[in-house]
Amino acid sequence: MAHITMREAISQALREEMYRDERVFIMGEEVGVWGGTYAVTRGFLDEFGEKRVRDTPIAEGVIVGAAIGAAIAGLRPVAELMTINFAFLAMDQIVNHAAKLHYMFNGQIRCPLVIRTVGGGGRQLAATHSQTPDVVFAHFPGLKVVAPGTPADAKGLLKAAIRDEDPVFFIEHATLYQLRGEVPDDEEYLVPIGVSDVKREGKDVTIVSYSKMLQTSLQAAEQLAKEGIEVEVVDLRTLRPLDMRPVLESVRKTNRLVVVEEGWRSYGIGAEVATRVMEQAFDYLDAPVRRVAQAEVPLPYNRRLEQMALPQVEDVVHAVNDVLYRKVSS
Amino acid sequence: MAHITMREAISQALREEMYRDERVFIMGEEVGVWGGTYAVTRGFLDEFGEKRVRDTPIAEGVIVGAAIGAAIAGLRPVAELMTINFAFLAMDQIVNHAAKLHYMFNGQIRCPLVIRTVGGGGRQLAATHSQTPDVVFAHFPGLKVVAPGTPADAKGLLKAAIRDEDPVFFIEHATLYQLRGEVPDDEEYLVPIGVSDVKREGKDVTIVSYSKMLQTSLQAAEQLAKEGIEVEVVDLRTLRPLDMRPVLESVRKTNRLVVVEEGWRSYGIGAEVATRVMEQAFDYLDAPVRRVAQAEVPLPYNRRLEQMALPQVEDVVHAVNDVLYRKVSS
Amino acid sequence: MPDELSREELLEMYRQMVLIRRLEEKAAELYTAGLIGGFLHLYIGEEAIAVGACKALRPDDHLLTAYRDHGWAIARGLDPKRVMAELLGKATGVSGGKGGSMHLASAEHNYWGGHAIVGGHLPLATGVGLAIRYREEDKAVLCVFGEGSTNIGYFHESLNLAAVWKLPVVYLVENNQYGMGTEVSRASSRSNIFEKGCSYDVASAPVDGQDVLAMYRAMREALDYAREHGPFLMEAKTYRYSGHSMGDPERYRSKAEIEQWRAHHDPIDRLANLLTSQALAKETDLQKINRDVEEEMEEIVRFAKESPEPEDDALYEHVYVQPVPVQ
Amino acid sequence: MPDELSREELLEMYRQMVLIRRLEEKAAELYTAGLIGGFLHLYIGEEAIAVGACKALRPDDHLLTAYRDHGWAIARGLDPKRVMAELLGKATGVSGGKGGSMHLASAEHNYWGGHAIVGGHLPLATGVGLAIRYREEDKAVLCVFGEGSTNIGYFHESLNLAAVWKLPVVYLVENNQYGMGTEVSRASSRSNIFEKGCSYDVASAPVDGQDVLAMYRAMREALDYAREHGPFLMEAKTYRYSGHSMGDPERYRSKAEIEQWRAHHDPIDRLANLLTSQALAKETDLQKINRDVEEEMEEIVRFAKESPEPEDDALYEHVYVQPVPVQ
Ligand SMILES: Cc1ncc(C[n+]2csc(CCOP(=O)(O)OP(=O)(O)O)c2C)c(N)n1
Ligand SMILES: Cc1ncc(C[n+]2csc(CCOP(=O)(O)OP(=O)(O)O)c2C)c(N)n1
Ligand SMILES: [Mg+2]
Ligand SMILES: [Mg+2]
Repeated sequence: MAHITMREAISQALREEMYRDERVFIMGEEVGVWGGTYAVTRGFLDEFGEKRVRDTPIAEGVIVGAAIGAAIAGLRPVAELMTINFAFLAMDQIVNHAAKLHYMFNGQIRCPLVIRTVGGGGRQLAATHSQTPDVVFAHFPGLKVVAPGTPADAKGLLKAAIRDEDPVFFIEHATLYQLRGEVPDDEEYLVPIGVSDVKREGKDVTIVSYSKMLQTSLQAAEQLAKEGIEVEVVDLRTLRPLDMRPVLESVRKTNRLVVVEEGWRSYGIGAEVATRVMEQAFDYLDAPVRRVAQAEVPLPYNRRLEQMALPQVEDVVHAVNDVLYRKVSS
Repeated sequence: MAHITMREAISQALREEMYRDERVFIMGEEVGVWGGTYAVTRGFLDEFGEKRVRDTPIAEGVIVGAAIGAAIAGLRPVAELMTINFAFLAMDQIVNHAAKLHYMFNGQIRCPLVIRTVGGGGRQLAATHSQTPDVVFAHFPGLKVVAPGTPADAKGLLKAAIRDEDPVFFIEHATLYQLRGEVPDDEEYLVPIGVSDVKREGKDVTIVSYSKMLQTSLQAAEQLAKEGIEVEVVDLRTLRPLDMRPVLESVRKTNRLVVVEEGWRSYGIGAEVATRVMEQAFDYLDAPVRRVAQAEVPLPYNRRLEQMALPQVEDVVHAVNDVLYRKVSS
Repeated sequence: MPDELSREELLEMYRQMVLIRRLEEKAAELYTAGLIGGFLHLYIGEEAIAVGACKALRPDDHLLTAYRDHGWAIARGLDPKRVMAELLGKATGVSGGKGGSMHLASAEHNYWGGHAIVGGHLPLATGVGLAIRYREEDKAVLCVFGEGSTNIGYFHESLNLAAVWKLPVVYLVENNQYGMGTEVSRASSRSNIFEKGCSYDVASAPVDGQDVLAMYRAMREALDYAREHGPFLMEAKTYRYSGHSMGDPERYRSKAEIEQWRAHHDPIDRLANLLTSQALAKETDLQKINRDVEEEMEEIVRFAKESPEPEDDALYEHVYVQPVPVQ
Repeated sequence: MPDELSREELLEMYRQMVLIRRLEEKAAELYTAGLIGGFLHLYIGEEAIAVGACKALRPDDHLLTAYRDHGWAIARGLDPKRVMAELLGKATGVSGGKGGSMHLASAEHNYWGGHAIVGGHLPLATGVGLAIRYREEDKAVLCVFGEGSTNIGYFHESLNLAAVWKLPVVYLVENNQYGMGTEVSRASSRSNIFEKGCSYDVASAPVDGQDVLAMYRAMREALDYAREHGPFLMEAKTYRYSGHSMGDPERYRSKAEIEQWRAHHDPIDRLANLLTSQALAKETDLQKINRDVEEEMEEIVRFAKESPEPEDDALYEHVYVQPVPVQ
């Protein structure tokens, strides 16, 4: 175990997998000479050379498409899209190609490909550069969509993603890179894709969340604990396929659910989680599910407005009080 | 009133608006000489000339982008994307540009633009050409997303969309063009965007649906009526902004809800509708909401498999029986 | 004797072109009879391109094409019975009945499909080229698409990347002069598509796509060039006799134009003339081939018709290679 | 006297370049002090391009640029106080504090932004050109972007469409030799970007982007050409002195390279030399301008700092022009 940042954990995962498997390589904008916009691949070019650390033109379509092609031909590309906002320029490659080739050709084609990208708001990058549209990618069968919320998960899930035979869309959060946590040094440390995880136990309310909002939720839980409320926090980690077991178990215990996501509320992650809980644990709910999510506006540049739009710890606390029918003077 | 097809209704809307407003023009692949892949603009080139009926190269990005630019400069473009599957090639223009420019520039830029496109499966076009990813577009604030299920609505909504000051993503269904219905001749016949509509009254169960699945739901309701079950069918018509009022009113009356959509279940339209009902009418539900949706696979070419994957009338009937806790031998 | 091709090889190329044409004529019939669904894009008139190019392709080279792919599948050596079975959506089809006409493929032939998103497979082919360089293999990729597909961003991004990284990809444009109904000059700033190589400093050349030997020679050179230097852009001038897909109202061109091509530029006639005029084959030799193909066609259709539909379970197979632990 | 520009006009161009530079130096300070957030892409070193080009642009022409837009906003005539206020996210900012540095715009100047998606505004500019032709107006569009943005599909799709429809758009490439940290030849198959016009049969030319007069002349001609004939691709050779954005570690280039450009190719020095060498201005005239700008800068910063933040309600304004009837 080492106490390292999310950035270091992701770096470590990439480095270990590149040493383990000659077929693994990285391609994307500024991954080489620059060292990665978020410094994740700093030093990699020197360590692995130009063949395996490939700076590309700014051309998201062919970045993803060429990575798919290389995967078809037997390599293990890790394609980096500088931010998830630019993934829309590669959307056709991601959803019409990566997600479908294996099925459409009856298993003849495989795309063992990881698309690493960076989402989230909160850095005053304005409307086009601050999105959290994770749900949009999670809608497509054929893709696996992963979004870790801790350094250990980031490492274990990224390693699992690189070893996975299917295309994995791997979403990091722009404001979590500095987050520290205990991370196993073990080179065989893997976190399975498609398994949700209880990050904090509690008996009064269940919070379901992932990525950055997992941290926000844990902070809210901490705060609520001081008031005697024991919150259970479930981390989805994988958005597709979605593992509801720990969520359902938790709700059967707590009977109350808050879903916290950074993206827009309508047609978001929370809606699916809430609906599945209703479908599968209807009689256990003692209060309507509450969603905490982003205000439905393109994010503004101005810091105060941006923070107003993004879910905050207090919003989570408020929602928990709501599902507990607690009246709290604020 | 005239008894015409959906195709004719849409044609009529376009034609009327082009006569009404010189700024309205059509651009897209095969809209001119060919007359529209779905024959919607047949005869338009002769009628309006090359300036207003513009065949484009196959280049979805610039089709949408140039339409946005023309809208910024004061025109009223109707850009056609041959199918919604190709909208992914213009995704960045749709969600990062059309949906955001007005907000990001504080109201200085307007994009009064309609993107007409065609969705849906059921024609054996296989995985990349059969999608119903409407929810993906509905997730973005700044866009309006409309998907009519009757000829009259198609006409009235398309005319409203063309007159709207905001970007409207208008989704037609590939297998509804032959559907006939009564359509007002009135050139001022408009159906407001953002208003859901009760298409059939009933007291036992509420079905919420839209587009092609509205028709499937109405057929199911017809069938159930013979067994004495009165189904109320609410047509969303607009997916963003979503008008829940008629849905909530209906559920408060029937206490049971089935949501029927053609797209994939996970992170679909049904999840949002179900969650809002839970949020706003929790105590009225006597049974968990049931979703009827597409099997979570890329659609296969083989006809039988494809039909297995798509929601059928029997699936809706089955779901209604479920929420009524009716045991029916099948 | 043209080039180093033997009489047998030339006759085999003739046979392939005839087989492709017959197979497609039969497919059109089966489509009209309702046995084939979806889209069906016929290649009739363009057969020399696939047959000439595939003759130049080595077995371990890679191939990716657009949806107009029947000819390519046959020329690449896929079993015509399984191609026809795919058109009928059968379990024995090359893609198990899941892909249909637009999505033929065969991993064992390094034929990575049949793709229906215009231009979508250009980045894929570019990536296969990258894998070749990565592993330092002596291989090339052939990537085939229509002239209408050269106006989409993927063309630009792919040619640029292939040029910068010197990837061994031959981008072959089948310029049949229309993209659906849009005549090339109405959609493309250059009607001679090979000229589009210049922005990328990519070597390029036109070739007569109705001449199977010219096609073969040009492709052999282009593939060698690609293996050694990097990308090559080739434009085959050609024409499709049928509509874009079944049911095309064809308002965009005249019957006379089609007739003119059929009468004067037919690739099968052309090779037949060459063979007979150079005394490589007698009229009767060719007639024999035609008859053999007709017979083979019967077997092909029978196989396809009699093959079973996919099982219900097939619906859920191959969404993922690796199922997830829970759910 | 160069061209038909008067002494006053030349001095005004000098003043604008100085103002742009001072404003950006100040912005960098305010960024470091935490008053500006997000990204801040400085234009220092490239000022001659915007000032020369905007001098050639008519008031009713249209302008769209990338995110490196401060210089363009100033040169286009936007109020520098409101530009600075935007950088500080204030309600008085040109985009009400919602856009920030990358999203300056002014409808009254036909300046349609400041766009942060690489290449994303090329289709938009193409569409504005379409509107001009549609209304048969005697106008042109200037669309500005970096050399790194010419590798993305939008470049291809836009130039092709503009060529086919003969749209009056000048596509101006600011070739500052790096896209973030990637040197042009590592990402682009042609390092002389103007050569990329050839695939589209689009007229093109390079210009010295450090020479404000050359820039002005070339742009005037290009705009006239565009109005009359159709698209033009211009490449301005230039260099940015600062990092790509604030906080760039700049591992991709040497200090010496930057120094060389600063010392020998500075656009402000160059115009100053011309003015003094041709006796159009004395050293003291220029010093006076510099001082005036410094003074103006104080007022600009004061205005921006003292301006109010947007109201809370602004968060929900302008999502739609037309609110929907219900909900
Ligand atoms: C991205 C995308 N846009 C549009 C279509 C619809 N479409 C299918 S084929 C075609 C014409 C293609 O023409 P060309 O590339 O010349 O090939 P050809 O059919 O002539 O062989 C179009 C517009 C599509 N499949 N994909
Ligand atoms: C589609 C997209 N991909 C990536 C980025 C990230 N990015 C912002 S600026 C930039 C470099 C652009 O270089 P160039 O076009 O040369 O402009 P310059 O900054 O040099 O003026 C990149 C990669 C982006 N904003 N949009
Ligand atoms: Mg063609
Ligand atoms: Mg640059």
